[in-house]
Amino acid sequence: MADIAMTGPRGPKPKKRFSRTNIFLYGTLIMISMYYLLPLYVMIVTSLKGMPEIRLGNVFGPPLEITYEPWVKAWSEACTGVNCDGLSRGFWNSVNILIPSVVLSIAIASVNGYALSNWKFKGSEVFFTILILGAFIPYQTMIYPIVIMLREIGLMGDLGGLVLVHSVFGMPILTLLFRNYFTSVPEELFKAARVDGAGFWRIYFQIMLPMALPIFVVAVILQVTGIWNDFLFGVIYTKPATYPMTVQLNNIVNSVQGVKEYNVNMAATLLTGLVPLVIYFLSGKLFVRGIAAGAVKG
Amino acid sequence: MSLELGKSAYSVEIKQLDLAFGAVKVLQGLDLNINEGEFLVLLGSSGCGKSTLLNCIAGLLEITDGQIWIKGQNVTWAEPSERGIGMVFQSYALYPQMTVKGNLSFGLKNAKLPKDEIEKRVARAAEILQIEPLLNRKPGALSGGQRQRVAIGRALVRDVDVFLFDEPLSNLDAKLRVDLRVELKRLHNQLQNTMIYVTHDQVEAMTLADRIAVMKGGAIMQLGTPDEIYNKPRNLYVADFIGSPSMNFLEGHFEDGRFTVDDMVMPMTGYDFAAPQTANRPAVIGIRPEHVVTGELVRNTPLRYKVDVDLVEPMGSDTLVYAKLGRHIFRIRMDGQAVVQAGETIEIGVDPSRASLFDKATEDRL
Amino acid sequence: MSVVEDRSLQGAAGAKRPIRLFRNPMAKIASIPMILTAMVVFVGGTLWTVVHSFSGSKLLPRLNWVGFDQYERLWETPRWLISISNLALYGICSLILTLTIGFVLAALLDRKIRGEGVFRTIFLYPFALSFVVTGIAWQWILNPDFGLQNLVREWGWESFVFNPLNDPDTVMFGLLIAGIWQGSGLIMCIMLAGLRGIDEDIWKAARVDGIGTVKTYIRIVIPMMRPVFITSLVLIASGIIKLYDLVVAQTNGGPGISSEVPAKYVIEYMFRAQNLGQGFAASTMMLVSVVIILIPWAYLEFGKGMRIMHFLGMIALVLLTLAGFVAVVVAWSFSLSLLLPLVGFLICAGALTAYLRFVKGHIQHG
Amino acid sequence: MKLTTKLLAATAMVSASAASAVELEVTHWWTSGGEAAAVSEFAAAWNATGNTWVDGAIAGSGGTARPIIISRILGGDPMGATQLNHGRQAEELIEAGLMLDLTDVAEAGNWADIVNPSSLLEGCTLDGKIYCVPVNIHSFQWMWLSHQAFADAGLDVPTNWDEFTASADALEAAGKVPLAMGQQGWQQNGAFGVMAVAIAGQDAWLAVNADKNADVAAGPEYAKVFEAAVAARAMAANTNVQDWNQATNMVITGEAGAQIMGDWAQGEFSVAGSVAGTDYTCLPGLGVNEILDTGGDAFYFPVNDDPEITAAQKELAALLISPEVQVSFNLAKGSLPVRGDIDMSTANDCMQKGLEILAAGNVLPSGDQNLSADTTTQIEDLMAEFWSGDMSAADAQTRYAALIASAD
Repeated sequence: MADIAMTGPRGPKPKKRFSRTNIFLYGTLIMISMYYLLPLYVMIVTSLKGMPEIRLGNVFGPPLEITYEPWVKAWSEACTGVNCDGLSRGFWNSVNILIPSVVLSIAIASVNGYALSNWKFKGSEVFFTILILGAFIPYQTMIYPIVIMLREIGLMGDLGGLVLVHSVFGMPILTLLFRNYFTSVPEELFKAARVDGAGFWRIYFQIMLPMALPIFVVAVILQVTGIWNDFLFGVIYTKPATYPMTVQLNNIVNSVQGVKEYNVNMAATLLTGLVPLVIYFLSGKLFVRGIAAGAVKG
Repeated sequence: MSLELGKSAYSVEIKQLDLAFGAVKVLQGLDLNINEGEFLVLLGSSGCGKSTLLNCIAGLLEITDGQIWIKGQNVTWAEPSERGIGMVFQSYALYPQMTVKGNLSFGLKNAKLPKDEIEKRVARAAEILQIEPLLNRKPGALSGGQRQRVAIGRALVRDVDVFLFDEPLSNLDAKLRVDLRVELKRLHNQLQNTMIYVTHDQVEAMTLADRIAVMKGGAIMQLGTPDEIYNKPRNLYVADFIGSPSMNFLEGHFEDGRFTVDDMVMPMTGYDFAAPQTANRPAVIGIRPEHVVTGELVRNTPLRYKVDVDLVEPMGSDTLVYAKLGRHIFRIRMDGQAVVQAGETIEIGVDPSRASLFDKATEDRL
Repeated sequence: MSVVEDRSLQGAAGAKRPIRLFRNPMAKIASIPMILTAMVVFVGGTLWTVVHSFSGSKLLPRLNWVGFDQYERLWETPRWLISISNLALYGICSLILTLTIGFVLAALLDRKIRGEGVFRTIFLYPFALSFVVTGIAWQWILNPDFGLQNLVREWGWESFVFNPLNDPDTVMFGLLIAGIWQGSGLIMCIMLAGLRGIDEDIWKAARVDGIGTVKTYIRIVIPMMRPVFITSLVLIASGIIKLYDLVVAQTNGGPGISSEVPAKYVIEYMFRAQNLGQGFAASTMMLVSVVIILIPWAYLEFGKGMRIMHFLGMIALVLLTLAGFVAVVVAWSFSLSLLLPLVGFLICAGALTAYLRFVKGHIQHG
Repeated sequence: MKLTTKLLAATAMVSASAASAVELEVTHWWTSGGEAAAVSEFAAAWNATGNTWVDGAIAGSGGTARPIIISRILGGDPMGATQLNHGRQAEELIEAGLMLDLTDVAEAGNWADIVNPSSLLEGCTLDGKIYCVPVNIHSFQWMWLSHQAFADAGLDVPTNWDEFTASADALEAAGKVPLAMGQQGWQQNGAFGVMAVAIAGQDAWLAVNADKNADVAAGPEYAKVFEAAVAARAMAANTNVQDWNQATNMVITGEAGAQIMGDWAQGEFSVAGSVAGTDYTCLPGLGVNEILDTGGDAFYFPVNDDPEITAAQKELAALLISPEVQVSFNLAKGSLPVRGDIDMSTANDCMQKGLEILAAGNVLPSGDQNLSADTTTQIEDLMAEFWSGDMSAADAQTRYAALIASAD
């Protein structure tokens, strides 16, 4: 799985442009595409309709009268309790959680991966194996001990605590990612640097880091989407004032005041999904590499 | 000062070196002394421990037991950069993100040398290796030969006494390899540094080395000049390993100064025995294909045989003939002009003084 | 005199064997976060939870031992059994459907079609979205008064019923639609990479041999992609066990408790019901099931030739088989219709057979 | 001794008010329209003292919010004050010394005399010390009936449960959902409790909930309750909503005939502008048995190291139970005040009914005070399963009795 780079299709080539196989092929693909695109379409059109129009009926119909009101409301007016500042608060919370978490987790994991591939020491492989197996342990078995640990170091409910939790749980996959990358770097390069008198950090910063930029981009994509989309840790290790956007979204959608405002809900949902979607559409193949990194084997 | 340090006659000394990865012993009780200014080649097939030994000398592998001395200093546990060595790798190992100049000066910067000193040394190395026009390029923009020159330059700027080469020419194509080999030899003549050179290519070994250490299974099989290695291999392994096409071996018996194989008897007149031989024993005789005489010259050889030509491989400069000698196939190197055809019977001559005789049981040279 | 030499002259540091623990201290210091995470959080935290699952902890963790009481109660609690059977149903369907859809999509995209990039982008974008977003979006589409059901009714089919989120019998399929929508793109990408990794000559050979496209896929390509399938399998399986966000956002376990899942049971008993011991026991059971799935995989990945792993792998397989059947039986006794568990039973049996063959094949190959 | 404490408390309060403004974060799960309006009354009153109310609303029901609140208190990141149902939920937190002792404030404010019914204060008391401020009385014992729904079906608005069940078919024929029931365990369990009080009677209910008598739970009185619940389940079958306020909304819009829900539903009616008596009718005790259970909300104050915050916490505790705040808050919330000595004449029909029952002393302790969260959760799970499936009355009763038998 090392490289998911698309080297060109391999299957047999269909013969004619309008052959029966071709029509079947594209027909199937288009049908399936509709299943994948449907929710996005429905969310967008719903978020642009007014409530009366929604009540009239068809979720799939395009809006007769486009209104941006739901978006405004979702962003800055929707209420949870007496706080009626919409998702904007959650957005900024997410940003505040995201940036340090991404930086910290990648910093730790890249050094780990570098140490594991070039500076093996007795037991390092054991720790690494435990770390990787840890990625498969259900979070539920660790949630409560972490509450206690965070309490002991005084970070419970604090943004710092959540940053730490994200760094801890991001470590297995990221370490694996970086270890595999650094292992693929010719060992002789590392040896040459040692002969040149460079130590642990100098080799890391001057030799390895500049070479690993693509993998850093992959790691950033992986972490940004992962942390942005997190719900479980956000709901357990933060307080309402610092809720990330996903948790706030769930709150807004599930704290109904009178009538469910589906258009506002959909606008809020889209707003929450916007950041990872934008990253997805901008990063293209790197995103694929990023998520496939989770599947990368040793 | 040098007296205090107990200056040794050797540039590099390896004493009772042991290296094991877990239960696997890679090097065992290895001793090797390398003279000042010597070009020593570690030769062997892959997995024989030659690169491992080089990495131990460089300090890139932690040894299990023993000592390594460089320039009269015990450096067994010193950092690679503190050993006074420079190293050149097979894959060049140039830092891809730095320019040639950056590559050359990286080690000097780490050693915190003054800037003008760095400039001076880089300029000198670039001049010696004729890479001045490349200084501001990145390795990606260089050809293989240029890259290896830069890699050598990186060792050169360090101004060290011992150069370590780990198969530096293996990644180059055949023609470049020859060119660079010549240059390396010239460089050694010019600098007169100690050089330890790892290769699996016997031509490189023969052409470059002052002495060659042939290695097998983590031990040195023979340490000697190229001439010794070639003409007087100390055991069957070395005899077989060195030379292409390889030596012809005939298994037989050694009795009263004569070697008998089947119904042929070869008196070993003129053979330079390693020790006076009295005991009779099973033995193996080795004759290099190029030492088999054909044509007119056969008359001058003490031993002559008639053989049937089985197969002929013309190679341009010379011709390799496979001939049947009794029940053995014998390889004979003939002149490129020689006209031989399969099915012919030809006469060959052998000079026992140029052959090698081995004890069959111990495989050591007699 | 070179600087490097200067340094080596300064002291005989290289002569002294350093204490192993302090060699390369920076590498060890830099690894402290990893070691702490692995040992304190992963191992320590997990052990802590397992230990406390044998306590009668209520709101606060205490060590008042109650033996296996929590587990006894757990396996007598209908909600837990429903959670387990829901997860088994969701898991098996999700595994099979995701693998099938992922592979079929990859195979379709691999047939030199135009606009491959566009299709790939479409199939994968849901993976960028969180489960919360996914759940809410599908909640809306599946809303009986406004969504799909309403649409079909407006088309004139007045009696059409498609209301999974409010029907206890089919609610898991409502979750499944959303889950597959979100996750199948990733598997498609992995499969596509796997297909691209297959030598094109295979296709030529199949064509020369006159093997049809579908047959080539089934007989040749899929067996060649065994590692890719195993990776996907582990990826999907580990995701399934963590299933939580989607349920919370889409159904919150409803209607009633008909879409509850184990992860939610744990969280709710730990926090809402203030019965930590019960929550810990449930999370320990989740851990056990992961270990059962993980051991054969770990054996395949890392432990080839390790006898103990082989042994553990076999035990795990037996347990897995038992667990699968128990889950189906439980589903049978709790589900309201008979058809569903019956289908599940067949799927489960088929999946297990396939899994066994997979593993067996690997052991033989290994 | 008593005097000294009073003085101390008074001093503490004075110094607190004199001190600079303190920010107190208050967590609660009041997020529906009426609830949010009510909590604003608290916030306004607190802000008026010069301090700052930092609102920590946690959406979802108490089930979602409680874990967050508890894990924060345990996690060493206590909020200034938090809503929790009084009763057994906070016991362990108090035992662990995590809750502020409010006895001095209570004595200074003479809570023992003014809180009515006194069971509310008992719920806040552990080992003779008071740890929480009851702020309102909530009772689940109400049924809300939509005038419009019955008018559409051509029926009179029923006056008790039997009349209501009799009208179910006609409502259904008119395209209405007879009984709106949000599909969440706590709502279903609450409705079941109301039916139990009305059908099995007060004594049987107390025997089961207070004495955990499994025999009664398995007995004939409760069998009738489960039969009624099966009927109710059929009436609620077409409710496609999860949240209680969505179900209430069905009653408000006339989509549904009725809903069994606590008095907090009243807040939804008033937000929607519906008027008691003309748009909707409320029946306490299903019109069978006019009695109220006296659950309610209370505020706890987690222990804090900062003396300034501790002082502010006590100040807020006193404020929450003060007459003016009680009136404004409870009017907005639709709940009954915890003190009998205030003027609630502006309250509407339904509240007046409640006040009368309260004054007459027809009260029951709430389930929260009797059963542990663990047991409650298990019963709620059972109810969720029962209401959304087709479990028979007998099966449900057997399992219910088993849970009561093992209740702690």
